[in-house]
Amino acid sequence: MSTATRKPFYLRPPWNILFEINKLEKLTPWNVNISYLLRSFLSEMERTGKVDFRASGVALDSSALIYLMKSKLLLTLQEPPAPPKPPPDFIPPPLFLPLRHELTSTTIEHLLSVLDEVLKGEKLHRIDKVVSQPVLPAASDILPQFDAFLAELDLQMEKLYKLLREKVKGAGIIEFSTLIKGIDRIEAVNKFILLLFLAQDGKVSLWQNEETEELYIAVGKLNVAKDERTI
Amino acid sequence: MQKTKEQSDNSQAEAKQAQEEKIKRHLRLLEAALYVAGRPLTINELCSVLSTRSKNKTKKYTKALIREYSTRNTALEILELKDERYVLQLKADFTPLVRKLVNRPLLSSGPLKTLSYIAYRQPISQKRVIQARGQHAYGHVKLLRDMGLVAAEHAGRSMTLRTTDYFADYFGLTHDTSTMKRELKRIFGEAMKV
Amino acid sequence: MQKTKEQSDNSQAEAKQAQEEKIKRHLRLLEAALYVAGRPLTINELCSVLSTRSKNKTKKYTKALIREYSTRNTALEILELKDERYVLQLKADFTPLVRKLVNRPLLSSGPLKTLSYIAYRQPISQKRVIQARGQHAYGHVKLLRDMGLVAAEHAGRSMTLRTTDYFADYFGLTHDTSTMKRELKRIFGEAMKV
Repeated sequence: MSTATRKPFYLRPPWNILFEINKLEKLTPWNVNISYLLRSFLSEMERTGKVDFRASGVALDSSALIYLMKSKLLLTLQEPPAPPKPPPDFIPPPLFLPLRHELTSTTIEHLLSVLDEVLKGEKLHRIDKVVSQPVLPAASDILPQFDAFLAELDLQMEKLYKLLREKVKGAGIIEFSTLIKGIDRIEAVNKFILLLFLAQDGKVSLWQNEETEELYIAVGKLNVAKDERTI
Repeated sequence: MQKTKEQSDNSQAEAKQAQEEKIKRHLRLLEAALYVAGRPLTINELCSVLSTRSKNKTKKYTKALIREYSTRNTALEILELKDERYVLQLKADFTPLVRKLVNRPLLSSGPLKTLSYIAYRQPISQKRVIQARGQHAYGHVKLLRDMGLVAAEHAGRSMTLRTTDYFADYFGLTHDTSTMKRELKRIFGEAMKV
Repeated sequence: MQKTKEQSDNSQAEAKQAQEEKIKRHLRLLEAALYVAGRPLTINELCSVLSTRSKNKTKKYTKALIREYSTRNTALEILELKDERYVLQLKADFTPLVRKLVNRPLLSSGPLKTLSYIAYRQPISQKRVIQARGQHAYGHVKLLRDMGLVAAEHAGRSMTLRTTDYFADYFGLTHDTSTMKRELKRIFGEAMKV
């Protein structure tokens, strides 16, 4: 090892205490002999002839810090001892209540008179009433008459079925994504619901690839592989 | 021979005395139970006071106590009710004479309101009681259960509340819940008309 | 002459019987009053039950009733308290045997200790009670106030606690605080010896 890279002497014990502040904090200050450390530090510096004023400054600063720590400890020692805790107050034994029968004055009339108040209050609080009110307008308000609605549904199903039969010619199946290409979201949802109705009627078969999540549509019943899921 | 007879007489007398002491003690225990309860006690409750499983034995003792009370000149009486229940109470003709001394309500206003609500809507979930009566009703329900006026049944995470037989006895209502609710509604309806 | 004597004997016997009936009726009225009240009654309250102004007469009757109870083999007792007050209650040795039948929130040992402490040191700040009994004593104080055994007085931000007249009645103590504290010291002294 070359002289240039060798550690300066003061980074070795015992002087390293003065240069490693984090170690200093862990020490009991009374275990550090500042006078010895500083004298030996100076004599070592003289002996080697390498005078380093920065090192001397740090040593001085650390010594002052250790000195301060010692003083603080001394002051703590000088603080008057905590007054002895007063003896705990006398806690008498529990008083056990004598058992006595006692008639009480509450009658059924009292119960009924408060019931009136409670039931009035209940009307203000009752959440179940609020919940039981329909959140959406009644079906009749948003849907056409039921029969008309069903007729319209049949018509739409028929249209879609026709379209599917045209589209699956040749390949036999069609992807849902192809079916809804270029149409808006509402229309796509509409088509999907109609597909479910068609599937329920057995006019189409649906299954989905679990990985790609693509939905396949086949016209008529179809035997599908076991690892694919039909709807 | 003489001595043996004497010994036998002595031990018989001792056994008889012990038996009498036991009877007296049982009568006093039943009296103590009926007095502090201040409500009708079932034969099972009285059995547990005497630490016995024999309903017949307990009934015998209770009937002896009833006789004791009826022969004694006293303002109190012990009655046998339906369903093998027994109650110690003031004889009815004394009630009007001492009624003015009764001034402590059974419950303060808050818990009484919660009780009336439970009685009227029972069986009712604790959740609905809290919705109608507010958060403080948790404390009321606890008090009403501690007092034996309301019983709770756990069903999963929810709790169903209903009034007890003690409640019915206290207010002079029938024990059957649905009849009681009809009674309450009828009395309540009449009270509202006034 | 003969007839007159007979008549006189008859009327004397009748008068005697009427007198006896009256005594019995008075004893039963006092018993009824003490039974329904469930708290010590003052001599004035008992006078009003007998519809008399004579305290002496009422005292005589009450003492006769006390004697009747003490000679009878019963689980109940009538005690004479300070300040001419009288109470009917269960004999203490029956308490543990029938405690479970009481349909009233009875205090458990923790709140009872806090109550003893407040009674012993009253008037006392809530802060000191908490220091001596720990944080859980906040709940005890609330319970004791709810039960009407302890009253609180606000003085700025602190709260002074003392026992109520109801407390004194419950334990058969005098209403005057300093006398009551002396009574309590005696009671506690005896309890500590055991």
